[in-house]
Amino acid sequence: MSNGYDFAFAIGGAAGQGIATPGNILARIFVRRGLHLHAYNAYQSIIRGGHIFLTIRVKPERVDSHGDDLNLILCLNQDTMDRHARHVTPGGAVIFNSDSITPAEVQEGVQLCGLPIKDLTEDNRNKLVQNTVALGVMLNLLGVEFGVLESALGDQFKRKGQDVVDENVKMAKAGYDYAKEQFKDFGEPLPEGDKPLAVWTGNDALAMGGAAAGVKFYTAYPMSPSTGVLHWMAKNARELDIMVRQIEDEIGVANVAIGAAQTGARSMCATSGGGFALMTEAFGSAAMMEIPVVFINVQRAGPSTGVPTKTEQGDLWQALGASQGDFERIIVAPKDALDAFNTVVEVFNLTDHYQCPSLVLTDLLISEGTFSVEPDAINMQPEIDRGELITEPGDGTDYKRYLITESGISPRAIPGLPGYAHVAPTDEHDEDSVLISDEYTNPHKRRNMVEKRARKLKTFHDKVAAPAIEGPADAEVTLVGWGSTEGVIRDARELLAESGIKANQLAVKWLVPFHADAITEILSKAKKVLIVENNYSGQFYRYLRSETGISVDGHIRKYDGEPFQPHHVADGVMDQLGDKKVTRDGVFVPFQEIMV
Amino acid sequence: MSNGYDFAFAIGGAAGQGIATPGNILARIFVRRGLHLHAYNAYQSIIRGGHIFLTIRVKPERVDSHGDDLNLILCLNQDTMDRHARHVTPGGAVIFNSDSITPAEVQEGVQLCGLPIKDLTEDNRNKLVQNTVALGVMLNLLGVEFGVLESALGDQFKRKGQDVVDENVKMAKAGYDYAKEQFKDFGEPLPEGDKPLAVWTGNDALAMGGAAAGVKFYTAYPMSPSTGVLHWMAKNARELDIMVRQIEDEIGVANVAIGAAQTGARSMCATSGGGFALMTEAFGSAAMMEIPVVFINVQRAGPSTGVPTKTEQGDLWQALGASQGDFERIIVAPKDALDAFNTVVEVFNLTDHYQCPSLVLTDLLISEGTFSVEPDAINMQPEIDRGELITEPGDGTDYKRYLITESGISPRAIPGLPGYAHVAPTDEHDEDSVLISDEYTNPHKRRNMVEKRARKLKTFHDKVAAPAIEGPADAEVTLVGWGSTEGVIRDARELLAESGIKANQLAVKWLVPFHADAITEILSKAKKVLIVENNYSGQFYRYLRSETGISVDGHIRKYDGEPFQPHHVADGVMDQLGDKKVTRDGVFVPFQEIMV
Amino acid sequence: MATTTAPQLKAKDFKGKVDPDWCPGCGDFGLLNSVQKALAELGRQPHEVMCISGIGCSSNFPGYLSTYGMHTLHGRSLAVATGVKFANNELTVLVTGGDGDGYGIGGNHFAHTARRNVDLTYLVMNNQIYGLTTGQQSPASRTGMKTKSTPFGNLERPVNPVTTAIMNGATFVARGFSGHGKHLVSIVKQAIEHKGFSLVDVFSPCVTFNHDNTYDFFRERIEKLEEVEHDTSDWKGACEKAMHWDDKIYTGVYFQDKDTPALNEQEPVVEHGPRALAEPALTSEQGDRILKRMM
Amino acid sequence: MATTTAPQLKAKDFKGKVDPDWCPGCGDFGLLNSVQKALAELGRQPHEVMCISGIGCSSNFPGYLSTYGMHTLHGRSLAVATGVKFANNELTVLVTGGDGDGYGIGGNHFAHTARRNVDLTYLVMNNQIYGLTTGQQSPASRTGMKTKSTPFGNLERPVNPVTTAIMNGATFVARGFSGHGKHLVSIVKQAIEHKGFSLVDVFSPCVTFNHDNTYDFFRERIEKLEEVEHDTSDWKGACEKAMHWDDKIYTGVYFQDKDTPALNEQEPVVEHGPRALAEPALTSEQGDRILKRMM
Ligand SMILES: Cc1ncc(C[n+]2csc(CCOP(=O)(O)OP(=O)(O)O)c2C)c(N)n1
Ligand SMILES: Cc1ncc(C[n+]2csc(CCOP(=O)(O)OP(=O)(O)O)c2C)c(N)n1
Ligand code: SF4
Ligand code: SF4
Ligand SMILES: [Mg+2]
Ligand SMILES: [Mg+2]
Repeated sequence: MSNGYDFAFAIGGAAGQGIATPGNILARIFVRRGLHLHAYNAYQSIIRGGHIFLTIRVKPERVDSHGDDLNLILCLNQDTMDRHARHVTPGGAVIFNSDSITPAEVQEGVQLCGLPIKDLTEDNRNKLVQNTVALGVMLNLLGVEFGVLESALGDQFKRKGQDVVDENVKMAKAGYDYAKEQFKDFGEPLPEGDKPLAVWTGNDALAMGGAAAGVKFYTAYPMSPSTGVLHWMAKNARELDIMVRQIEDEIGVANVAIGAAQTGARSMCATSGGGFALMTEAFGSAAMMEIPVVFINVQRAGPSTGVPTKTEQGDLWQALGASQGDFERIIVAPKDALDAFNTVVEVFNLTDHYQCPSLVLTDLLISEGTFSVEPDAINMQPEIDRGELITEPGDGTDYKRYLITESGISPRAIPGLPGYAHVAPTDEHDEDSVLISDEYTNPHKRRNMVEKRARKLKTFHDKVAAPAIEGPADAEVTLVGWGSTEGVIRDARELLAESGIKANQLAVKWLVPFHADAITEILSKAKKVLIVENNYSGQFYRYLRSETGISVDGHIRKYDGEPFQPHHVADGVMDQLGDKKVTRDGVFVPFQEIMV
Repeated sequence: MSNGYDFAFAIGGAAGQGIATPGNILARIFVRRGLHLHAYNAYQSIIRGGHIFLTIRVKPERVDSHGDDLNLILCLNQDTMDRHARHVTPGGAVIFNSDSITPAEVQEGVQLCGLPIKDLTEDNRNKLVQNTVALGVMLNLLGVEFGVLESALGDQFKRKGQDVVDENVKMAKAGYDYAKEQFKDFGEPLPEGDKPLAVWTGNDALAMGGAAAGVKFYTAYPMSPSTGVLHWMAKNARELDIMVRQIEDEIGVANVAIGAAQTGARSMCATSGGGFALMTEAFGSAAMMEIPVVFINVQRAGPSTGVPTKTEQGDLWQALGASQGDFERIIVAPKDALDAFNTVVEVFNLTDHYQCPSLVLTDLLISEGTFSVEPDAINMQPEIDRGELITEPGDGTDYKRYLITESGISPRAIPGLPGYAHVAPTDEHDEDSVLISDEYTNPHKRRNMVEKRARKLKTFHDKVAAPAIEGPADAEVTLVGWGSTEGVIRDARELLAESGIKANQLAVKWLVPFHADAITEILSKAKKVLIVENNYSGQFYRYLRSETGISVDGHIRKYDGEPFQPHHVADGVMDQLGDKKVTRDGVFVPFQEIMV
Repeated sequence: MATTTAPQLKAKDFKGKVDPDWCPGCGDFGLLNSVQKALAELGRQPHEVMCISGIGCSSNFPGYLSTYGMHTLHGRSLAVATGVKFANNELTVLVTGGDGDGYGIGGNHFAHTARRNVDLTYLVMNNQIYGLTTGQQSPASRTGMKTKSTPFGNLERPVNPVTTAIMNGATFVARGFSGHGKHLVSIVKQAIEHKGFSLVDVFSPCVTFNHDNTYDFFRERIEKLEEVEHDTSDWKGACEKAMHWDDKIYTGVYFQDKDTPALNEQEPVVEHGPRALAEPALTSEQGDRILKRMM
Repeated sequence: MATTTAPQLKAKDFKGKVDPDWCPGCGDFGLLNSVQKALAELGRQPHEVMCISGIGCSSNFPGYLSTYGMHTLHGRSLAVATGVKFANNELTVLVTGGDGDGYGIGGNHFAHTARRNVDLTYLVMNNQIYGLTTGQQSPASRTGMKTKSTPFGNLERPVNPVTTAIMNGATFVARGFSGHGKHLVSIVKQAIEHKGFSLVDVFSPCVTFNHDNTYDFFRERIEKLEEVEHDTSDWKGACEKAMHWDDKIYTGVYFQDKDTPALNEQEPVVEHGPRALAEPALTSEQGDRILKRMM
């Protein structure tokens, strides 16, 4: 698909068959070698059984999606063989335990690598060691020297003692040697990058973004696919001086976060769509009380409980409509893991500046995706700007918390500071926090307060850059996406280029306030605009139109739980540029080939 | 303002001064006489004190808004005199207790009717009897024979015993006679209509719509301005065979309603914006489980707790964005009390037909407004269509609750019926309710289910008529409103006509599904389109654009808590048709003269 | 519903369409078997029973029964079930779920449903952990327990479902253990037959994420209330026994109040039959009476 | 915070900017006066105190104090206050509200905040009715009470805040009466000084909507626990006394557990001072350590 090295592995089996461990070992080996990767793990909402399918794509350059091809697959059960062996591309290989798994039909030129596991493991009763044997086989086929695997196994298992390390090394070696004898390697050996990289998930990145931004209070109620943020925080909190609390429900979480934020801590919480539904009332209350606090909604396939372990971009309108009334807030959808890290940092500065709640709207594809990252790109000590804070004690006799100012921003004093005692109310209030529904509901005061708050965000576009076109200016088609689809659209553009179609892309990230003018200007110059989004109803399309009036030329949408692969997008573009065979009502819905 | 009789009273005082009683007596007298009325009560969120200002407008024809003029005002305290006496139009009168209230400046030709209450009441210690004296004065000025008031007082006080009736009649007579001697009556006596009318509030209408539609389960948690629905239901439930439950919170309410609905009862609940924020997760779950249930959100001024006793149309985007994911639902905004009644009936048939949740989105102006109504217009035995229900026991071996059908509608069996046992899940599921996140998340099954549900509403526009233009086809301006503003826009058009401006109007009621094609067609023919709405950000405008791409010519918005009066709208039209003095960024915001 | 002529069913007749997806050894199997047995022994027919759950491993329960069911939102099962029972008083309504679902996010419905004494049978598979989300602290997790969200040990004190249920007004409160199937069948049957809100808190080990409160942990400690001196009408004694943990843990029926009527029995409109089946339209007299009051 | 050099304030120094808008005679005045006195007598300065409420007549409370405050959402005060206390452990955090706010919609936060033993002083103005919404049944309304939502009489049994607080793990549980100001001051002071979650359930008559539970109703029944034999370490006796109603109602401190540490005291990061004031940035060692683990 691209020039140069580009390799995709998969490991498939049932939950409980230990797919995570070889996945982690491979990822570490790759990033230490300086290779980039992106991994997507397809799994179900059950703890044991079912079907898990982990895809890891590796390249010397940034990896933008989990790609279209499968070069090597490790089948841990018959089911994986039956479902996926046929997806391996010519020149690839299928590894399996030939004692228990019957090979399925494969494409021409695909090597079937059956392993006599019973023999190779000397009848070891630990079922998981077959995974280690297979790792040996894989690394041999990839042309990696055994020592690399040996040291990776050491790292992975050292906590379990030298015996376990030794056993695993032995098993890996058995596989490695068996492969050397029996199978044909891939020829091109695994390349090496310039310098070692690091590996993280999107949830790690969100949590670390918070830590770097100075979050001192994190709270959550577990909900897939956002729970990883809680796990990271719980593990690292004490050493980073962060207070972490799991609360009884998401309503509690949101309100606890608000209390901590009002009391001066940078405060964050994360959930998924159903949890955020429960948080919306509190989200609106933070806006009314003008409390800076950051919420994260990691989208999964809905509606309702939906498909808990599957991805979707289906909560945009929920985010836009969160809570009653008109109020000020920031909504942003990061584009990948590193962007998620940077976005959290940036949004904390904005939220403190504007004294309003913010929502980071991301999805499973990012949050549970595994990404390589250059460690230097992660700034753990970014600039922190807490906005208009009063920090010196005063006599505070004429302090007005909600002072009407031209900017709409009223200087903020944090509870505990002598001389600035005040109340933050969720009822409409005057400058001095007195409820205007009390005694007299003065309509003029009410109007002034609404307008004061609304003025705050008028400077937002001075602080946050509008999105820009990436790709050739003279493209015949412009692909518009938001949030997590940036990478896959980039890959799709490459595919299209190979077919002679010039495409560029606009990746929108800042959703509220919306860069309506800039985007209108950009899109008015485009020859043909297609919107790519991971939901049924075209939520971004309808929002784009609500803010700009722009109607576009077509749509590529997916809502089957699985993320886009590059060819899904490319197929959609070609279909819509052609005489429209599959596209219905302007919407192309790609077919999901890999059944997981 | 209009031709013919058109009279507006006001009564102002503090909470606890007993404004409701004379208000009710007047309303009963008017409707029994066959006169139409609309009353708006401005009050605060406190139980005693503050300022209450009740306006009742009376006409022989339908009354579309509380109007612009005040013809007669009863000041129960000095504050009312100081704030409002100057708003009485020439030819009008101001009634007050001259023992305790100092007259304020009034417009020329306004009669100041001071009452020596101490004398007239013979120093009665019950402060409330002065209201009865004033009633006598008012009815004398209106040219109504005393017997009418006498019998109305009898009805009002009979529960309290003959002594109380007698005392009140005596007091009223004292006022009546005093007025005859001292003041000039209005000349034109109060007309009589064809036949007696009835009187109700919007909350009564919503509740009665439910009762007529066959609601057998009503549940709520109190929240202004929707609490009246609960009060009506609680009072009438037993005799109408309706189960009514107050639950611990709105989350409980929504889920209890869903349980009852799944079990076959027509089930309804009402709340306001903050309560609905808590219900959104459940709203989405009803869509996933395909359970027909009706929610009511009576909007008040937000955000957050906001201004609890004030009106706004600020929850449209909350309604549109209620809950995560894409799902099927119906959203409708009734236009007045009678329409609210009819809408509830209609929406129950639709919601049963489509097996999805519905939301009636209304506001304080309707719910707490008092309206006259022709009793014949209220059909308490409307047609009830429960949709595709299986009612005969079966062996049910191949019953599939979520059968994929062409219409998207799957026949529904109600728990208790032998042979049709099934589970309704909030997880995505196959036709037979088996979770697809279990074992295998089959993306094709997922896609089929999403599309099945989405197909359901494709026939909606065959069942529900699109809105139509009211007023001259060749108007120079088209005023677009939604929900409760229909009446005031109609009145404003009359005002505009008097100034020689031809305006027509489009009142949109059905919001989801949206009549995008029909509305586009209508508006594309309009010369100039202005949108009138009672919120800050133009929520309907942005929604209209999201669904149609239409950008309009201007906006008239109000967000100070008080409803539009006709001249507010007319002023906005004239300003925008002229050389735009007040309109900023295309938005005209009227000034609220009456400070309440 | 003509239950008299219906055949007496067996436990297996209450098996659902699919097999449970629980981990092998999960405690939830124990309750499932016991419920199927209890329903059969009580002579219920599948259509007479409705089983309502929230979200969690344990909340997949209704899918494994052949009765009517709802698999609702996380924490909301009792609210939904309240609506079900008030709409059709004739259904036997079971409510199933986890400790997080019921005592965590669902805690308010738990307290108020108990207080109202709605006639529901609430079966909580208490594994002292959040199973489905892969092992975080639950409100029932013991102090000190290491979980993914409390890697340094849980600092909070656990909820005591038995004592809080009693104080909230539940009229039948029991504890069971998945490992003691026969005992559990007997408890579940009593709970179903009790007219009013009944809680059965079932120790249902999560073999995957809770390595503290295992089958052995419970086996070593459990003593059956039926085998010791215990007066189920004495709330003080019941609470006292429910507070044991480290030394001894009692299972069985802790408390029963047979006098307080169920709320659903008290609402006069219930006498007119299930709301579900009630004639939806008003009679013309009803309509006219309403209209008259407005004039 | 330099409280030692600050002047000793009077009750009136804790008066807020505006006068209460409560109905004349409303019970809430009684608690307001008592809190102002208690704060003065305890030598607090306004900036050291934060008062957090929900929504309701009673929840307007923070607006009538000169301290820091938040007037949050209906039912959410305890959650917000938990965040406040964890962000700044040095603040004296009062939480005020109504029976509907706290025991109805806020019931889950009530149970869990008690269980966690967060060091908050929770003062509930229990008028057994929803005041601000003009008089509906509250979870504390007595059975049989006629309200706008129960015109034929309430069929539900009321919550017992004292017994449920004790069983949920509250470490200080008391009852007061607005009509007994001095007694209330003493209770409030003890509650504030208690380290851990303290509940003071205050009978605070709604003179406008509750005509059953009036000042006289309480005056006729109240007996102070200090004046009878009572052991505040005995939960059984406390619960038993809390169950009296028709004959006798006890006010005073029902229960206190001085041994269980407050959750906020147990979190090691608290030792580094208020989160609010914690240096927001990480040190470079902290950052590097994190990055290293990813490689
Ligand atoms: C509103 C909401 N929040 C969070 C979740 C995620 N979630 C699913 S199950 C669960 C907890 C499961 O624990 P428990 O109820 O004890 O059941 P178990 O899995 O242990 O049987 C959570 C937090 C959800 N589905 N919905
Ligand atoms: C989410 C939500 N639901 C409902 C309301 C309406 N509401 C305001 S106060 C109140 C109850 C007040 O009762 P209580 O808490 O006992 O306080 P009181 O007025 O009696 O002091 C209710 C239901 C609200 N503000 N928010
Ligand atoms: S994770 Fe625990 S609770 Fe869930 S199925 Fe497995 S053993 Fe049972
Ligand atoms: S309504 Fe009741 S609670 Fe509210 S202020 Fe008046 S007396 Fe107090
Ligand atoms: Mg659990
Ligand atoms: Mg109350």
